[in-house]
Amino acid sequence: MDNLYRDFILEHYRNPHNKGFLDPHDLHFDDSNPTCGDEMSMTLRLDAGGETITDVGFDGRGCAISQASASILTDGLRGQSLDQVRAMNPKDLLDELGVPIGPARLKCALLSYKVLQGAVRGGEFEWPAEAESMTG
Amino acid sequence: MDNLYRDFILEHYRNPHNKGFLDPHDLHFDDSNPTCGDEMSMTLRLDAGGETITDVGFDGRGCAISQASASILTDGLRGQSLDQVRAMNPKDLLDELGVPIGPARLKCALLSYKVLQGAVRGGEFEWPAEAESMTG
Amino acid sequence: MTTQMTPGSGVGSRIPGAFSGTALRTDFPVFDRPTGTGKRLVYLDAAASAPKPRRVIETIADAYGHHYANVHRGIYELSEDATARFEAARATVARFVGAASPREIVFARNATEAINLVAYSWGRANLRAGDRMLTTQLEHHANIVPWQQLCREVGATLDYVSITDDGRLDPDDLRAHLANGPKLVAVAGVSNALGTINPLTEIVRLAHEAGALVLVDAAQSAPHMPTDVAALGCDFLALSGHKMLGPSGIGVLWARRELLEAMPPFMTGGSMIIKVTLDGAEWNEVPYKFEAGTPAIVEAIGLGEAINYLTDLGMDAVREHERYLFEQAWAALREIPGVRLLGPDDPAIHAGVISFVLDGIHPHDVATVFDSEGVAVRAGHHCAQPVMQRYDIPATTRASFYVYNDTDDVEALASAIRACQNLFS
Amino acid sequence: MTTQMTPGSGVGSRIPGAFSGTALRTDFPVFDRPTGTGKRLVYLDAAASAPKPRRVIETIADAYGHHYANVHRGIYELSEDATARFEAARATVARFVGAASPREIVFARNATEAINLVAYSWGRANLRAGDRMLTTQLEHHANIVPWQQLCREVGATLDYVSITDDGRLDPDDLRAHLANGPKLVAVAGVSNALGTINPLTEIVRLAHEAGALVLVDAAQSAPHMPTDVAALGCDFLALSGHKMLGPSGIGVLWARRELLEAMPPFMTGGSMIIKVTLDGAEWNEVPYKFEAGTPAIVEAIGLGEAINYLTDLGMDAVREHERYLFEQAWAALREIPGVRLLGPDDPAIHAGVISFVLDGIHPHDVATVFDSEGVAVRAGHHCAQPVMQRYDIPATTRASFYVYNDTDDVEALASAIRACQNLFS
Ligand SMILES: Cc1ncc(COP(=O)(O)O)c(C=O)c1O
Ligand SMILES: Cc1ncc(COP(=O)(O)O)c(C=O)c1O
Repeated sequence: MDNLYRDFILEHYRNPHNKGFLDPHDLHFDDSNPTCGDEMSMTLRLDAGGETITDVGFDGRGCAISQASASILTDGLRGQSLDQVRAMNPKDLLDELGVPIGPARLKCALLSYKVLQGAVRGGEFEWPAEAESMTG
Repeated sequence: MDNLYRDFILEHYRNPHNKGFLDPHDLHFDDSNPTCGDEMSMTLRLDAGGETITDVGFDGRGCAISQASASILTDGLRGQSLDQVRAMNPKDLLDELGVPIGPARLKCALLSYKVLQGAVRGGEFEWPAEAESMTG
Repeated sequence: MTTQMTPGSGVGSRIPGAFSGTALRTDFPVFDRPTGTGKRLVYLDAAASAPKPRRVIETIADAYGHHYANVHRGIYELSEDATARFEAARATVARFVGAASPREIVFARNATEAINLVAYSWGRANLRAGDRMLTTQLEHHANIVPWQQLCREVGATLDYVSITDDGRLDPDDLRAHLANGPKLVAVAGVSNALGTINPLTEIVRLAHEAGALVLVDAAQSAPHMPTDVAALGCDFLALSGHKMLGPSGIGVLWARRELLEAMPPFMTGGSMIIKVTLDGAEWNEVPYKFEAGTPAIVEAIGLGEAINYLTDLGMDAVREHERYLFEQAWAALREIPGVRLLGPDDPAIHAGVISFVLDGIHPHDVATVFDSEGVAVRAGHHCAQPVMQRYDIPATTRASFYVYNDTDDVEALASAIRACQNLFS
Repeated sequence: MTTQMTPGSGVGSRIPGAFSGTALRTDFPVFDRPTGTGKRLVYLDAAASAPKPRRVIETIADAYGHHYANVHRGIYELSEDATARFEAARATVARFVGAASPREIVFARNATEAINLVAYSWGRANLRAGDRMLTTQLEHHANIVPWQQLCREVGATLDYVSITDDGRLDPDDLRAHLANGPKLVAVAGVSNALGTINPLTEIVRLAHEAGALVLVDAAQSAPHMPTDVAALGCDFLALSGHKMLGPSGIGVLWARRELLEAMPPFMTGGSMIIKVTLDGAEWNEVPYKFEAGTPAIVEAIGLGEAINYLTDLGMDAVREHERYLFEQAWAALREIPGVRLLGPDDPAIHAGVISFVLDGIHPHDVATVFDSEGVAVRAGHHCAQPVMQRYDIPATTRASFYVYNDTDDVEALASAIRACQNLFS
């Protein structure tokens, strides 16, 4: 548990990177975690070709896990192509968090991934199978 | 069990007393045992005053217990007043049967009582509490 | 559903020695109990409900004792543990029926609720005045009355496929009714009153050709033979845990995911919503949309263990075992004068359920005499009154077999019949 | 419902020493289990679902092992035995809630189903376009969404009694809504999100004066204080077995017999009929009319034993025990800076449920940190989103007490809060 709230996570939670709502933006999606009602928005700016991410902002209130996960996830997005984002494996995000996430918190950890996928695919994205073991 | 089917019961079952449908009659009621679908009719003739039973017939198909019980019950009815019949205690009938009736067969044993009460009261009579431990 | 799908298959590959019912009885604590008259319990009422193996009872006790909390949402170890076990049971059920995903498995109290769910949810959304739907004359009340109520409410017509003298669905009558374009065909895998194994593959094919969806009432088939909704191609399937060695209070509706997604909820409340305001609510994903309130958590877990017990035996072996017992019993009973047997003569389309009438002896009396011999059978209309009406009988006596039965039980049945006939002769 | 009926009563007669929660823990096998971090399990989530005493688990295992068969109609010893135990449980429930007769007790899966039953059966038969009905803003989704669905279907209007800043129903708002002549008032005995004990006696009196029937959602009150429908005078009452030390998969609807008699069935199928033909069906007597299919037999029996356990303790003593723990905990938490407590301050109208928010720390994180301390609490909207909306918070952390808790658990709660604050500071 002190495991789960390693300094790394708490640091991202206290000082999240890329927090905010980008205006103007090219892509935008809102989604929520039904298990807790937390909501998150993701705004993206693209390069002239409309294929590569130049800037990203996430917003919304949530727990330490979801906020840290959004902070960590968005950190790696600049310069990525939309295709690369679409091909992302949710497991990689869980690995990057670097702490064991129990089944009850998987949706917290993967909310940012879900919202991001919604943004780059232009519509709600299903919870990854990893998060399906628990329901809202 | 050989208990339940003592000769006394089997004798009444094989040669039921008062079996048949009286026509004409003064009182008549049909009822059924939902646990088995067995149906029974009871017809009564009354004296001129309309208060005392002069003749009785029961009809319908059913198991040995319900048939024997109807045979035994109707045997004692002639000369009884309607008030006496209304005041009858279902326990007395169970006693007269003289064999232990398990809960699953109580409605069989008490169907004749229920039909008789329906006839003298002019409308469906509830199952006596004795029979309520089992449902249809 | 391999076996019942193609009646006649499997002959020649019979393996009566796959397991010994006598040996399996030691798995079931109920057989430790002497009957009131001191006789060995000969339990021939699996079609009503099945005894529970020790493994299932221990799983239930352990779940209540050491792994119990409310499921979903609980952010603590015990709740995560309970949730994992509950969802593992859903996955076990999914594999058992051949579902594409555990998300196609909705837990209900029993097969009856599963069917009512479809009638209320799919039915009220899809059946309109003037529409027709089809069931059969050999169904359990659970697969009749909900449709009567639905059709009455929406103004649709309910038709029934008639049955032959030997208890099979009349294929010509089925075709004739399908020609009227019913929206749904609701049919049992196995008749609990007659033992008939219906030709489901054929029925599904014909119904789909006629544009109808098919609901299979598998309450009486799933416990006794392989079930494979993918191979069968049906649209809905209902079953009850208590008839397949599992706990009471748990049943299953399987439905194709697109159907579940499109259906409105049935009961509403906690767990089945995503968002509630004073103005309205949004529904959760399937299957949770259909599971309002705290589910039958431990009962689902117990059902999972019952399925493990059955799949350890092998559902093909279970079917073969019961087929063997059926053949033995059918042959023995046919020998006894005064016994009228119902249902088909062909063992390929007759499950381990034998319904019979003894000349001049009421089935209630039969069951009472049997009870004194330690033989537990059911007497009555078996919640299938239209079957009784079809054959103009008030009731039948029914003996039904399961894994713990063996030829000694067949002999006990035959001798109880003789004892009964002697008493009433 | 003696205690919660007249808030304020019982003060002075408090008997905190009636029983020791610490000692009772030995009755519950779950407390033998060490938590993942090796700490003692401090279970503070009774409001979601309660652990089971050994007695209840043993009754369930014994029922499955030695007294199990399908109930009703079975003409053999084992089925008569199972039926007698099942119906005895019904009588036990009837006594527990103060019903006039066991026939007023309908078994359902949970409180949610019990409420849905009333919405579908009574509601669709009695609520018309233009009618109003009333619930409150502090209800569990189970006592909101079924009424939203019903009102949408029939074209009636659903109103909500608003709540005060300290989580009580606003009495003026209640009166104002009653003046509009609702047909039904649906209200919780105790709020699971705030702990508020509602003044049911008063509500029932006012509602009846206004011509409304009253449904009490007793899911959160029946486990924790005396229930007496006769004294209370309500019309319907719903509860869940799993919250009162009983099994999952069993709940209860109590309703006055005349109401049950007049109501159409909800689900249909076996057992709830007297006669079925191809043309239609006639319904069985109450309560069987509302129990379609094989019931949750052993779960009902287990609930009966849970009630025996509770009545052995005495429901007045249970209430006093929890009131004592509430007072200890409320005082301790009020001392801790950064803790925001929800619900009424008055222990006479606050059950053993404490909902709180820690400044700057999300309830999910709170629950996770608590878990590492062995403290099991719930975090979320508690299936009462309108309460969260009312106080403009996404979620709360909730600690709820029961018979096995004691002041050591109160201390564990307070120290877990401090640990959490330290980690996030
Ligand atoms: C006040 C209240 N009502 C209804 C319910 C629903 O109970 P169940 O999920 O057992 O149906 C709950 C359970 O959380 C509750 O607390
Ligand atoms: C064919 C069939 N369908 C449905 C049912 C109903 O099952 P349950 O009472 O478990 O809902 C039964 C049970 O007897 C059955 O045999």
